[in-house]
Amino acid sequence: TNKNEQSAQKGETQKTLVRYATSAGNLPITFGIKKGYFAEQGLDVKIVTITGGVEAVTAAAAGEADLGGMGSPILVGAAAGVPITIIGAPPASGQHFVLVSKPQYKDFADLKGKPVSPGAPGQGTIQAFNVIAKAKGFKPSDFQYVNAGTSANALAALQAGKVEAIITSEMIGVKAELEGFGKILERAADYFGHYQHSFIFATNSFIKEKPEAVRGFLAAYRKTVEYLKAHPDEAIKFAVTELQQDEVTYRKVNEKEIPTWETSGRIDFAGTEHAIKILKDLGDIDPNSKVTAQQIVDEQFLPK
Amino acid sequence: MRKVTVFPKSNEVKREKIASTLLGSSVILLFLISWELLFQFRLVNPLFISSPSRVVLALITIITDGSLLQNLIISGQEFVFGYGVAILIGFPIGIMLGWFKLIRAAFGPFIAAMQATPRIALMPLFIIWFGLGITSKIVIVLLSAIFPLIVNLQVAMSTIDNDLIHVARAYGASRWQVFRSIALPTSLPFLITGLRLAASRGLLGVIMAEVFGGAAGIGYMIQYAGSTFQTDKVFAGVLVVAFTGITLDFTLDRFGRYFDRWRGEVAVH
Amino acid sequence: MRKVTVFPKSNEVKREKIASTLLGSSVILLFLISWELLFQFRLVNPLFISSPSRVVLALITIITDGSLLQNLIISGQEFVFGYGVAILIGFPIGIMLGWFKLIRAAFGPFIAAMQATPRIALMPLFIIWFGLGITSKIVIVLLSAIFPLIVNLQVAMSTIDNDLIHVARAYGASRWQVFRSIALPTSLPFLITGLRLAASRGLLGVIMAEVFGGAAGIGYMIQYAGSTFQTDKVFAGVLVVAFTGITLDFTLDRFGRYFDRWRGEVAVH
Amino acid sequence: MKEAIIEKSSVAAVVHSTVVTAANGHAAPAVKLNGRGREPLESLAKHPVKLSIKDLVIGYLDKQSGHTMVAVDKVTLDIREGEFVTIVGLSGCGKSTFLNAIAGLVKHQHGEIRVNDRIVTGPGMDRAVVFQKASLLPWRKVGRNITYGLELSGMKQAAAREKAGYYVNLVRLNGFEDHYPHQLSGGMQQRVNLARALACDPEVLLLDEPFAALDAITRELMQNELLELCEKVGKTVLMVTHQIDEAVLLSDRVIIFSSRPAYVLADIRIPIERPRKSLIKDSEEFRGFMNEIWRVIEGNANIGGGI
Amino acid sequence: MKEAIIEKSSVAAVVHSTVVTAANGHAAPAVKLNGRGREPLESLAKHPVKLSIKDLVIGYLDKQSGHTMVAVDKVTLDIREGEFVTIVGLSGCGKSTFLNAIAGLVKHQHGEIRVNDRIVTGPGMDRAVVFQKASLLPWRKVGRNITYGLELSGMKQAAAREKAGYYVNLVRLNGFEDHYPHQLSGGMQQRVNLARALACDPEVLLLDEPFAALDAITRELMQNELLELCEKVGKTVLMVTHQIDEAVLLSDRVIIFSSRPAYVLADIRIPIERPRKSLIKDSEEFRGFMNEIWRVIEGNANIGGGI
Ligand SMILES: Nc1ncnc2c1ncn2[C@@H]1O[C@H](COP(=O)(O)OP(=O)(O)OP(=O)(O)O)[C@@H](O)[C@H]1O
Ligand SMILES: Nc1ncnc2c1ncn2[C@@H]1O[C@H](COP(=O)(O)OP(=O)(O)OP(=O)(O)O)[C@@H](O)[C@H]1O
Ligand SMILES: [Mg+2]
Ligand SMILES: [Mg+2]
Repeated sequence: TNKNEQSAQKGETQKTLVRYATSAGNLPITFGIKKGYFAEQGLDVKIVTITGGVEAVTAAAAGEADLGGMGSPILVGAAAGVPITIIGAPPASGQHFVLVSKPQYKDFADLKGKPVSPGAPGQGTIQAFNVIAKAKGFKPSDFQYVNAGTSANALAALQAGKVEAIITSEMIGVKAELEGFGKILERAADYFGHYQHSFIFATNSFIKEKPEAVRGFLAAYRKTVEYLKAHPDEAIKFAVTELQQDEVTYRKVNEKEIPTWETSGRIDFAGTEHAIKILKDLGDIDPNSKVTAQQIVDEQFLPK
Repeated sequence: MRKVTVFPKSNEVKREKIASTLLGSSVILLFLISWELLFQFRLVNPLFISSPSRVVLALITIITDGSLLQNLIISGQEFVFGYGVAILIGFPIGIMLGWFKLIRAAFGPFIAAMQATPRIALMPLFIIWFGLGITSKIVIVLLSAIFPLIVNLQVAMSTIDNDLIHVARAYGASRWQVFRSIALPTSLPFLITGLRLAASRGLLGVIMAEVFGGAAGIGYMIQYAGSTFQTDKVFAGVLVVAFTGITLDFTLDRFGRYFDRWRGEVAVH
Repeated sequence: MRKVTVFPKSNEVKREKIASTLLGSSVILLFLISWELLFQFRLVNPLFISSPSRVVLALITIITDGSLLQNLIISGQEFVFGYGVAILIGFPIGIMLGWFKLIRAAFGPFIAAMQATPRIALMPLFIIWFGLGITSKIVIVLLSAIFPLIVNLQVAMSTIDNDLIHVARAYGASRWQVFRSIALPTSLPFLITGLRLAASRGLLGVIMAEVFGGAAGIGYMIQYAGSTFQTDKVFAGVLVVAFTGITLDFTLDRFGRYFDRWRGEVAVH
Repeated sequence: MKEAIIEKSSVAAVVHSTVVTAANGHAAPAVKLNGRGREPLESLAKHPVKLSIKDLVIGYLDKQSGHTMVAVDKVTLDIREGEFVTIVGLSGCGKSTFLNAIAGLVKHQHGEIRVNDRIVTGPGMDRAVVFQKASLLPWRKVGRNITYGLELSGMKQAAAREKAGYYVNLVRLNGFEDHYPHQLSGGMQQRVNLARALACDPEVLLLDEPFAALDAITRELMQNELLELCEKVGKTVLMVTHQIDEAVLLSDRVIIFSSRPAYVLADIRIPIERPRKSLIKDSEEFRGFMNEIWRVIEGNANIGGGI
Repeated sequence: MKEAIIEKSSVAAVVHSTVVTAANGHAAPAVKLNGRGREPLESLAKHPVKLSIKDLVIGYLDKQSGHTMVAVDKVTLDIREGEFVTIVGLSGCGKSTFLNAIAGLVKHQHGEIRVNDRIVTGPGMDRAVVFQKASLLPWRKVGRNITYGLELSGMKQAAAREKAGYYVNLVRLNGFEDHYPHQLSGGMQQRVNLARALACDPEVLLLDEPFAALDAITRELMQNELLELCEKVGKTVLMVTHQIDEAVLLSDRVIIFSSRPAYVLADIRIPIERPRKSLIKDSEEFRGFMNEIWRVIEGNANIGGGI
């Protein structure tokens, strides 16, 4: 129906290259490529593997990526003036961090004064912890912050008893529970209310030069997400075989989650404003910045 | 007629070489065995620590599915280019710094500063200047490997025996000939040491570069396996790197010893 | 009576020292000026690259609010302990490897493997073994700094002039005296080189350790500033580290030159 | 190309009228040397054997090829306390090897070396060596090179410096205490080497061509100093030299080594009265000994030596 | 402590009957040396000046203290093509310094050095040096040490090896080509050093005590080889030696240096007929020259030298 699809039918040679920055093992994008949904749109999507949001933004600024999907650093970057625009959202874009404690803890309050690892500065995990703490009536100084990162290192710290709680992704939380040395005590999503954490962005120059490719990308992306949502088992199988995810954990986390995915890719403006406010409070975004969600979001490329 | 004492031919050298290889291997073997035992008796957590036997299984898997080779080729390229360029650039820089007082005075502090500049902090610059492809990785390997070369060569040049320089000059050696025939052989131990240090730093550089922003290579494999709890594979990757390290070190050491064979053994005993 | 030629006293040495300091500083100054100009003419992206003037402002801010000092103390502790322990351990290891063939044969390969083992991959182990406090950072600094020391000293021991060892032994030197009076002075250039390389690696180790798992220190400051795009502060941190690097390098180099002053100048010119 | 005049083969030791086989010296009653001077020459034979070398064989193993080159081949030699013995022989015959073995620096494959009747297994403070190469510690100034042996034996620096001062003077290097070895001439370096050994005041002095780099005048001065020192204190000295006049002037016995592998070609007693002065060089007796030594060496070189 | 017999002061050059001031030799018509042999002695004076040193002053700056020690003080000397000149003098007087300056290795502060009438600014292939210290390249085997100079001059390795073979033979080191320097005795190392210089076949040979570490027999052999070589090819040689008999035997002129700082005390012509044989040492004429040289040196040492 659109130009991309027509040109795709004409021949392989005219595919538009799209470099998409995201972390390794991202499900929708890998799956979509494999299924050929992007190719249908005349796009040749190449994944630019990065380790975090800051790098994604840097890669975009360096002209190494055209599009990308990551967490809150995208907001920070856009607010700081990196020439990128948010064009959509991944299917699970809320705050997805969990607070995992040692199993003996019954209540968040019991962590007071204990060593906790909320992750590295600037990461969404720290924000998540602070928000939970605040909601529970504590200040950050009520805890002993140590930094063990958020992934395997954090898990090791928890297991070895070097920290009493960590903030991490749900996957790792579940892994800790399965191994028997951790327990998901709190979910950040419960405290953030309206909050958007993850975004898909495009560089301004790419939008200007190839708006059709942006449109095509989002169309294929939505198609992928819809397919995955309809076939969660296939999604999990794909993740396990192709992405080498740990099956038990992955299944436990995603069996329930994938069917709840939001497929529209729309931005929650109120949630985004809320996110900006929180980031300003944390100092990650310059508190004097006048940036609003409207300025950095452009939804016109989303499929109708 | 006087009977002259004659000694039978000795094959001490060969025996020594075999013995030393055996000794080195057995220490490593001992280490592996203790590790395996620790693991078998559940004295370590298998979530974070693998065991030699499981690492071997993981190794077999990644060898048969071809992913090891594929990653090895990529990491290998990064290493070879980075290390090669480090040698190509580091050599002349080190020599010039060592040989010309003026150059040393001018650029010594600058190089010291560069050496102590934390690469991690400048990652964004790296991405902007060199992208996320192989170039940035080569640059990281280069920066990891080059300083031992520069510093070691620089110092080597200041330890050359003046008498020998005099000999060379007396026999009409050009500056290049002085370098080739005197400076190079004298500084060989320094040079090899620099190359050895550079090799291991370069290997670590490859891994670091790939962990931080790679989509392929052993470092990426390690990083990805780590984040998906494939501890055996992480250790398999580490093993591959460590083994490469031993091999390089051994080769360079032997190389150095070969060219240094004119030195009698140091007789401290 | 014959008139004997007499030369006036020369102060060449002093003049040379001053000139070389000036030269080195001016190269760095030149670099800073070009950088500032690039920045002023908007030839670099201010989002990722700061300028000297802005770095100075950032430095003033972190000095006046006390955060620099606070972080410096923490990083300094980590460095001093890590570097110190590296020297304490690396020295004897390097010497033993160099001196005793058997020990070298046994542990050389093992050490080569350790040297090339990517630390990043083993971070979980580090955390389990050494926790998240200063100990794990000291261990990382130690591991970054120790290998140049070991390798350089090892090689140094094999380059000692046999004639001098003979002299020492002939005069009844104990093994320790041979070491102190012959091996140490001979290997000084190697030693200082090792210390110089170790110092810069140790500094990088501090930063890396803090970036990976710190809650304080210069590395943490850099990391935090970087992730919030406070580029000026990132560069201020980098500058502090680089400056520390120059100072350490300069001090060690001078130290080495002082003890090596018996060497005539190498006369290649 | 000129033909080499000399061909290699092994011959029986040349024996001359005055040659005394060293090995047949039997133990004599100990004579105390009280440092007050040297007894008359005849009594030397009554001194205890200080240095006893028996059937010494030394070979150098070439690790690359696996071959062992024999440098010293069954040398037997007894030196009594207070004796001054010199070794002469062709270049490369094995003199330094022999000396270094006695110093405990080179391992021997057969035979034994005894000092004071104790088997030598390594270097010891009872012996001091003046090496053929000066081998000074380049990072120590002259003064501290001379005190090196003393420092190793645990003497305090101040005391060592004072003691060294005497020997600095003896080798005529006053004013050069604060020079580094590379700032000295070849002969000056050799004199530092000598002073370093003398300063240690060992029972046995092993000297390997100690005066080779010295001019005639300085050499004579040093010879006289050494003579005086030895005659006064009665040191046991084993010295390698290439100057036959020097050998005769200084020694109680001159040992002539064959060409490599070295064995004892001849052992010649020099019964010239002590104290000696360098003036005796013009005497008929002196010339006689020189000629005799010369003939032995030449004979060996022509019929069986190699250089 | 013994008093030093010698005190330092500066005195006018001692002048003897046979002393010829070197500087007053004026340029003579060039005589071609065709390598077929040396002209009779008288014609030497007609040869062009090969090496001309004028008012040479050399000082060593001690960087630490800032003081300059003068080693060579206003030496003037002309050496003609084909001449064999030796320098004798006390240890540490400045002989090596002087030789090294001519080699272009040590900078001089005043005066000039000319070779073939061109001012010397650095080392050159027209001169080759036998250093006082053997200074062999320890990582090169004997053979390749000898070919070192040839290789530097661009000669192919095979050709160089062949040429070196001759000199290996000349210095009697056959069979040792594949040894490393540290496997040689001191005298053998010195012979390699000699062969290395001879192999280069330079116009001017600068020899710094080339035979010091050799025994009497080997020394005589080497002296004869050098004599033959020089008399055949007519090389210009400047040699430092401590053996006065060696100086007289080999030289056309013997230069006596004063004690440090070195200046020319005497310049003695040795008009003994060539070719010479070492037998001439026993001649009256020979002894006369030796005594004369000895007297000059001794006189200087006693009245004005220092060692
Ligand atoms: N590199 C140097 N630096 C400083 N001083 C030096 C240096 N080389 C020689 N000298 C000094 O210069 C003087 C002359 O030394 P030189 O080596 O020329 O003596 P020489 O006549 O060759 O003595 P010898 O017969 O002992 O070899 C000595 O006093 C020595 O200390
Ligand atoms: N370290 C060594 N390794 C191997 N061979 C050696 C070593 N030192 C000496 N040699 C060999 O042993 C033989 C004797 O050497 P040595 O130094 O004892 O001779 P020397 O009699 O002292 O000669 P010179 O008078 O030339 O000093 C020589 O042929 C030499 O090549
Ligand atoms: Mg010898
Ligand atoms: Mg000299």
